[in-house]
Order: sequence, then C-alpha cells, then structure tokens
Amino acid sequence: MTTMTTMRELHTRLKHLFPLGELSEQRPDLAFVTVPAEFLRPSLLHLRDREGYTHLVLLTAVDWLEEGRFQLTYLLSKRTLGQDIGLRVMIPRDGATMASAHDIWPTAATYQRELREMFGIDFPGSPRVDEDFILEGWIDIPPYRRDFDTLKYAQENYSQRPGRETRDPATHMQQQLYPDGRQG
Amino acid sequence: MNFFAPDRSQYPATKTDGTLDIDLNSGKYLKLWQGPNHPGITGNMSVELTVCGDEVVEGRTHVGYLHRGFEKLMERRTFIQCFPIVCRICVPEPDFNEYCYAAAVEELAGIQSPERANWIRALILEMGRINSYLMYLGGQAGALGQGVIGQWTTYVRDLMLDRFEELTGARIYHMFILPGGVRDGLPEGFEQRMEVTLREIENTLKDVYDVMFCNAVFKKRTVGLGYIDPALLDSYGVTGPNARAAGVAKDVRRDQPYLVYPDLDFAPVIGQDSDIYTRADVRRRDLLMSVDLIRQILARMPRNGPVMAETPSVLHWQIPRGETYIRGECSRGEYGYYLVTDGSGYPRRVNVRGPSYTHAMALLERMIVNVNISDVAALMVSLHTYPPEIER
Amino acid sequence: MPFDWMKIPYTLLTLFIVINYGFLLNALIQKIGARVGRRHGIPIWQNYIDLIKNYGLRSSISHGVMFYLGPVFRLSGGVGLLIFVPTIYASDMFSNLSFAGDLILALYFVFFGTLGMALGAGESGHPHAAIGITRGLSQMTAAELPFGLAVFSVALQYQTLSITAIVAAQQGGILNWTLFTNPLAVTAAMLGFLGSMMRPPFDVVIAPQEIPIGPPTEYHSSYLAMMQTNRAIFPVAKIVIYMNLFFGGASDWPTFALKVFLIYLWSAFVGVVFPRFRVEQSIRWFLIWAVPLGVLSILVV
Amino acid sequence: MSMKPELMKRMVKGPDGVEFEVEPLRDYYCEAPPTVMPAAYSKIVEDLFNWARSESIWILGFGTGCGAIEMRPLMTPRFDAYRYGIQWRPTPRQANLFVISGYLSTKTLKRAIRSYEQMQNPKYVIGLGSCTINGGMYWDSYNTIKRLDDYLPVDLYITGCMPRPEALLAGFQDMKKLIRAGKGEGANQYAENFAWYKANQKRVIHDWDMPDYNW
Repeated sequence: MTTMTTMRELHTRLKHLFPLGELSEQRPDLAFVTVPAEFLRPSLLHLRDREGYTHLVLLTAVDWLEEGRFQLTYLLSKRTLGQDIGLRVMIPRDGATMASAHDIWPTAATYQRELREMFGIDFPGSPRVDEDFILEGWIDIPPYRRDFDTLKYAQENYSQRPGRETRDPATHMQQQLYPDGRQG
Repeated sequence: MNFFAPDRSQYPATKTDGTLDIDLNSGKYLKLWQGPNHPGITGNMSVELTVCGDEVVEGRTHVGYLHRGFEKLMERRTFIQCFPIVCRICVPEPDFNEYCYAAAVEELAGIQSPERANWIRALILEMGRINSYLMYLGGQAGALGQGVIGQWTTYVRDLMLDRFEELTGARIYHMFILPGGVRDGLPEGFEQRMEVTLREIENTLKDVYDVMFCNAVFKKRTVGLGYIDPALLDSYGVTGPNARAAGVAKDVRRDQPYLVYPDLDFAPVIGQDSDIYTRADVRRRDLLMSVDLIRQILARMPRNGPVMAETPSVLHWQIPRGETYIRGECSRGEYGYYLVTDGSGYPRRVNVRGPSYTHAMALLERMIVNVNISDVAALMVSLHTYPPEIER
Repeated sequence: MPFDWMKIPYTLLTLFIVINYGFLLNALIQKIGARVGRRHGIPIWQNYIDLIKNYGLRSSISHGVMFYLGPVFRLSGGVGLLIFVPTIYASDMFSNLSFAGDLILALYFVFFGTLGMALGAGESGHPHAAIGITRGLSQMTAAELPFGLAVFSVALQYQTLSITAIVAAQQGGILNWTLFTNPLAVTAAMLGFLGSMMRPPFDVVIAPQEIPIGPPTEYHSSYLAMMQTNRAIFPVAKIVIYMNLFFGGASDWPTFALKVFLIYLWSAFVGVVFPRFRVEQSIRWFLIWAVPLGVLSILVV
Repeated sequence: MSMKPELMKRMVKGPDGVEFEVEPLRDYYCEAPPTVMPAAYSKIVEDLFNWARSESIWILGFGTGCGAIEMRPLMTPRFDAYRYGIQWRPTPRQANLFVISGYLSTKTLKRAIRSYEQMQNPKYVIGLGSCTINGGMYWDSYNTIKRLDDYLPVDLYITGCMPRPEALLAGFQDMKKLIRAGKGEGANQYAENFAWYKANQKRVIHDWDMPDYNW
C-alpha cells in the first residue's frame, strides 16, 4: 500500500516540525490530523510549498455543541499522488476567531466569508469578510450553529398554509411496519 | 496597430493599499447590475459591475438568491430522509449529489454497493454529464447571440431526458442512486434506444461544430478572451474543464478513480490556449468522450446480479462517529461531499463543495476586470458556473 | 406644377398596404428563423395580436416628454421614408409624394428614427438604454457610410437625385439594373443594409444577453406598440429604397412583394447562423470591407 | 438597516467639472404606489383586449428557482410554446406573466417583488412547483417562503417537483381561459390590498434596502 506508507511518512515528517495529533486514516488516499490553532498557518504553508499539497479542496466547520468547540477542517489535495490530507483545528465555540488563510489561497476568502456568516467564526483581515454573503438582513444567530432551530424559525417567521400534515418518520413507519404495536 | 483595443493592463489605477482607485462620485464610473433578472446570467445570481466607458473596472459576484440551507436541513433528517433532497441542490446535473452522498454514507457505514450498481451509477453520471454539456453549449452560443445552437442542443437533450425517464422515471430529479446501490436495473431494450439517442447526439454535434466552432465571428469573439494562467489553477482552486483547457489534466476520473472508471479506457481531454474558445472545445470533445464511455459501459456491464446491498432498517440506522470526503468529476469540475457523523441517526454535518464555489467567486471577480461589457456574459458562461452549488 | 390632392388618399392606401405586408413579413421571417431551429414558430398573425395587446394595456409610465416623443420620431421616420419614396414605379396611385430631390430626403429619414430613439431612450434613464443607444448611433453611422457612398455613386451614374428617374433608367430588362451596371455599389450597399437591419451579426444594439434589450428597455404598452408599428413599416420602406435604387424597382404589387421579401431574406439568412459582433468589431468590419467598395464604386463611375 | 452608498443623496462632480446633486431614490425610481386601473369602458372592447392578452402572453425571463430549467425545453423544438403566442421578454416593463419558477428565498423575493411592480397592468403570476404552494421540500427551511400568495397575487399554481413541460403548457392554457373570462385581475387586487401585501413582505424581508414607497 504505497500511498498509505507515504501518508504515514508525511505524518512522521510533519511531527518533527509541528505538534500534530494522531493520524486517523479514513481511506488509503485520505487521512485527517489535528493541528493546534497557532500552528495551522505554518503547517499549511509547509504542506503547500514543501510537500506539494497545492490545492485547497475545502474549508468548513463542524459545530460540536456538546464539547463547546468548533472544528475547522482544511482539506488539502496533492494531485500527482492522488492524496488528500485534512487538517482539523479545534477552536473554542464562544468568541470563535481564527487566523485568515486568504493570502495562502485566494479562494479561502470565500470560504471564510461563508463561515463568518453561517457559523459566526471571525477571520480578521480576510477581505470583505463582514459583508453579506448568502443571507441578507439576517437577524437571528448564525443558522448553521447546532443551537439554531430552523423549524422553529420557519414557523415563527413564515406564514404556513393550513392543511399540511407532517409526521415523525420513526413513529409513522413504526405504525406502518408493526401495526400490532410491538417494537421493531 | 490594434487601434480599437489598446492595452489597458495598468487600468484601473490602484491606491497604495492595493485597493482599486475608483471614485463613484466622479461621474466617470457607472454601476451596472448584471442579474439576477438578466438573460445573460447563468442561473439566479448577479454580478455588480463598475464600468468606465465600455470596460469593466471592477466586478463583484453576489450569490444567495437560491439559498435553501440544505446543510442545515440535512442535519435534522435521517440518513434515508436526506436522500430525496440532495438531488435538489444542483438542477442541471443532480445525480452527482446522489452519488457523492450515497458513497459517503456507504463508506462511513461500512456498506459495499454491488458491482452491477456501480456500473449503473457510472452510466447515470455520464448521461447527466452529457445533459449538462449540451446545456452549456447552447448557453455559450446564446451568450454571443447565436440562438440556433441552443435550439439544437436542447432538442437532443430532450432525447437524453427520455432515456433518463425510462430508466429512472423522472426527467430532472431522478432520485435513483440511494445509499446501498441503485433502485433498479436497466429496462428491456434500453441499449438499443440509447444507441439511437447517442447517434442523434453525435450528428447534432457535427452540425454544432460546423456552425459554431468553425464560425468566423464566433472565433473573433472568443479566441484569446478570458485567459486563465495555468499557474493560478491551484491557488484559485480551478478544476474540471476550466483546468483541462489550460493544459493541466485534472480529471478525478483518472487521478482518484471511483466506481468503475479504472476498467474503462479513456484519456482526459486537454486544451492548451485556456481561452473561451478552448474551454468550449474541450467540453465538446469531453461530451463526445462521454458518449464513447456510455457505449463502453453498456457493452461491459453485468447483465444480472443484485443492484441493492443489504442496509439496516431505516428506523434504527445509526452510523458511528467519523468523517470522510467523497469527490467525483462532474461536468463543471470536482464535486465533493464532506460528511461527518456522530454515532446518531442523523448526519452531524454535511458540506457540499461544488466547483462553481471557486469559479464563480474568486476566479470570476479576478477575470472580469478590463473586459468589455459585451463579453461579460460569454466569460461567465464559459466558466460553466452554477449558483446553487455556491450557496446550497 | 399644381399639387395633386388625390395623391394623399393614395399615399395613405400605400401606407396601409405596407403596414399589413410588413407585419406578415416580420412574422414570416421569424418563422423561417424558427424553422432553422427545428421549431414551428409563432403564428403568422401573432404580431397583430401583440399589437392589440400592447395598445390594450392599462397602465403606462412616462419619463418625460422626450420619452414619449422617441417612438413618435421613430414612427414618423418610417412613415416619412415611405411616403416620399415611389413605392410602385410608373403608377400614379402609388408613386406617393416623390419629387425631384427625394433621394436626399430619403437618406435623411433613414437616420431620423434612430436620432429620435436616442433622445427618447436617453430620457428613460436606464443605463442599458443609454449604452444601447450609444452603440446604436456609432454602428448606424458606420453602416450608413457605405450606403451613402453607394447612393452617391448611383446618383453620379444616373446623373439624377430623383428616385423615380433612377428607377426609370433601370427599366427594360434585368441587365439594366444597377445590380449589374454598378455591382460594386450594390455590394457595398447590401453590406451596409445588413448593419442597419438589427440582426446578427450586427444586433449588438439590442443584445438581450448583454444589455437587455438596449434602447427599448423602458418602453412598454402603447409606446412599445408604436415602435412595433414602426418595426413593420421601416424595414419595408428601407427595402423599397434599395429595391428602387439597385434592383430596378417594382412595377406592380406582386413584384414589390417578391423583391422586398427576397431582400429581407438576405439579412435573415445571414442573421440566423451568426453570433453577434462587438460594436467596435462591427465598425471595423464596415470600415475595412464595405467602405472601400463604396469608394471604389464611385471611382469606377 | 444601513442604506447602500450608491442609493444615498450626494453631490456628484461630472467629467466636465460641473457639480450637481443626485438623489437616486427620487431621481431614478417611481415613488407612486400602484393604483387600481379600471377596465375599458365598453364590454366589447374589454373582451377584445382580454382575447388579445390571452393570445399573446409575454413571460418575464427571470428564473427564480430550479423550475427555470424546464423553461428552456418550452422554447425549443420538443415543446414549442411560441405556437401558442407565448414569448419571453428580458425586461419586466414589457412582460405580462411572471412565472415564479420554484421556491423563493427571501433574497430573491425582494427582487421578484421589484420585478413584479415594474410590470404593467394587467399582469399575471403563475406559481410553479410545490414549494411555492406550501414550502414543499423546504417546509422547514429558514430561508424560503412557504406560501407565495401572501406576497404576490397568484392567479394559478402548477404542482409538482418539478412540473413537467406538459404541465406547464396545460397551465398556460388554463391561464388563457382565466384571462379570457376576465378573471386575471391580479394587478388590481394587488393595488387594492397594497398595505396588506406590503405588511406581509416586510415581515419576511428584514433588510428592505430598496427604493420604497413614501407613506
């Protein structure tokens, strides 16, 4: 499994430079590793310039509400090897701020605008980061946060047309599959 | 010699801090909104142009007109409930959403989709690619005022939609590739009817080539316009035909083969000049390659066998904590799904990464400067952007 | 000579015939374009219905008096062009108000409508209209140049400025047409004709994908209906001039219909398969291809 | 909500050096709220007009949602809608029929309202797809409206997700019947209940940074 070994070698090489977490291998060509927030930009630059991971595939966030943390995922790709490595960055949920990467990849500015709007994560210095990107005149908390209830918001703000019935799928299919009421 | 198009590379002037030196109150500049209500726009988006005379000095892309919050809606739907809504994300080529979502769920749930299902998936994806390319060709010619091409390509696209209809039962939203496999096998006599359709498409493409690509005016308008520097491909995240037209063989079907693509023989279509004409030509040849791929798939695919793997009961389907990223080569570039699960019956986070996300925002805003107003529509169409991928 | 008052009702009759013929002709051309796209296209009487509907719309917003006068100028340009040009040669009924120097007047009227449009569209305050009208004026000027040269060469050739006299000189056999006696001028004029018909490759003025839809962007209901009427008269009237100058005129209505249709078809055929030039490209095209031909024709004469 | 700078009242210095004041909201936009337009005086004339309106329907070429993808086949050889006098116009001023093709996000709703108000009386609205009726697939979405007829006067709904072109053609035929029967009075209805419509719209659109009526 050559790609896997190169991925492990890459991990070991990086560990000498940055305090990385364990390498979690999802696929032979895809692995994720956790990076401390302050070491993100150096490791991104190192991966881009020294290791040839020149393509920022995506930058997104996951809201771990229970742990009170945001997970930022920077997915980098190296086309010649067909390998992807994802850098996880855990940042505190309240007052979330992250160093901007728009000078490393110009496209990162777009992702950061979306994260700023949808998760409320601030990226100081990123161009046009505070402008409206997708939403317009949004008044509630950022919608992609886990504690934002879209159904409640929709029912409060938009007038519904009467006559629409919505069932909880689990109970509905329970009745459909097991009409005698036993637990399936 | 070039009296009509002098070199404006140093225009507009930039201030010391790098921002453009544009004073809207000087009366020299005019703000134009191209879109959302504009025939020359691709889908429902808009570009805010600042023009000086006949030339664009600044362009800002505005999206969000089609935002439905899919990624939020999927967080409150079970894994099987997500399946019918993912295809709504991207209209011209919905199947890639179904495939990427299904593959991501299968990988995290440890399900292996059957061999025959993979062949049918590849078939559907290539059919969708043909649809998308046909629509693009019509749009590219229409943006330059050549409406007849759109008539012809939409006509054959309807024929391909008929094949979709008899295979999946729907014209646009097929909802055919679900986690675990596909819904059904091929109907009786599908191969022959598909062969007829493919011949019709090839004949139409011959006419399109004669009328569109050999047209002096079309060349005059498109050759040398909208150049993308190959050095910028990675920093701007350019993928798909836009990158292949710049001479870089970026094709996920070759770089990270998925489904049955390792068994098929094809080579990525490459162009060199990286202008609008080359991008259109690359897409035309790529379309012909998809026609050939469909013939290969239909010839080699297993005739019988299961099309659906064993999946847990949808009532109690829970997937352990994990995260993965699945990508595929759609007609506009690399299409990817980033799925995170937390052990519950609902996805923790789904992120759709469409190719237009980078093409229409950072890349377009860079390319649109110093372009004549007349060429804005053609430039935008030539990037083959589609807004719902940007905002979901 | 005393003015013959009977000319006026005859002229109005000509106007009526030409309007209806223009409506049917436009629909026919559209149907031909649709056929190329493998469609059936609109019904042949569709333009009449559109006209009634646009006159029947209830609300109409005016942006000022020039906004209102724009279509009026355009319409009067079309009508004036028609009534001062002998439609049917050698018939007292349909030679209209033609007089000795009507060629100059006709040249003026060809341009008149566009100027009126410029004033009106400028007042509408829509940036697309302003951009469109600037394109329109520049391209129109470039397209008028070869036509003007050709007209001068024809005038020199026949030593007259009266269209009737020019037509008279072309009678007696197809070989007497200017088309054969002065082919260079005819070629230059027909190239200019393409530019003035607002069809691809020279329809950048109303390009829907760029500046929807140029000067008429803000025009609606009855204003638009007035422009539709003009759109029926103006091309026919213009083609009548071409027919008289270069193609031997028409001595009866069937010939008239046939010749006008063929000349119109020439622009439609070119327009159906070509994308559109940018405005500076089209100007360059006229200056490079059409104008030298016109100059050459004058020199030859 | 802060107003965009290009909408603010300001002094502008022209290229010729002349200073002049520009107030876009007053100079460029019409401030008068719509008024009820009576039908023609005589019934015969009105019937003639209604017949003409029904036979020449000009659709505004504004694809607000994914339903717009089935508009293309309607203009092309398979389903040639031009045969029925249906044409597409690029500018709202000249359009009579506004096809709301699918879900409307609040951002698009703002633009749709503006386009609708620019159309001339009489004007008609067709809601396309389930999502315009009751939200459809996006019944719990935070960004799409759930019922269109609260914000615009809808004459006709076409159900389905997405509706086939045949369904659209049938819908156009029904629309023609309505117009011919003189029932297509959406514009007057909008003008009569203008305050109600505006209230609904403002309840949804929080950032009303758009030339508004002066009440």
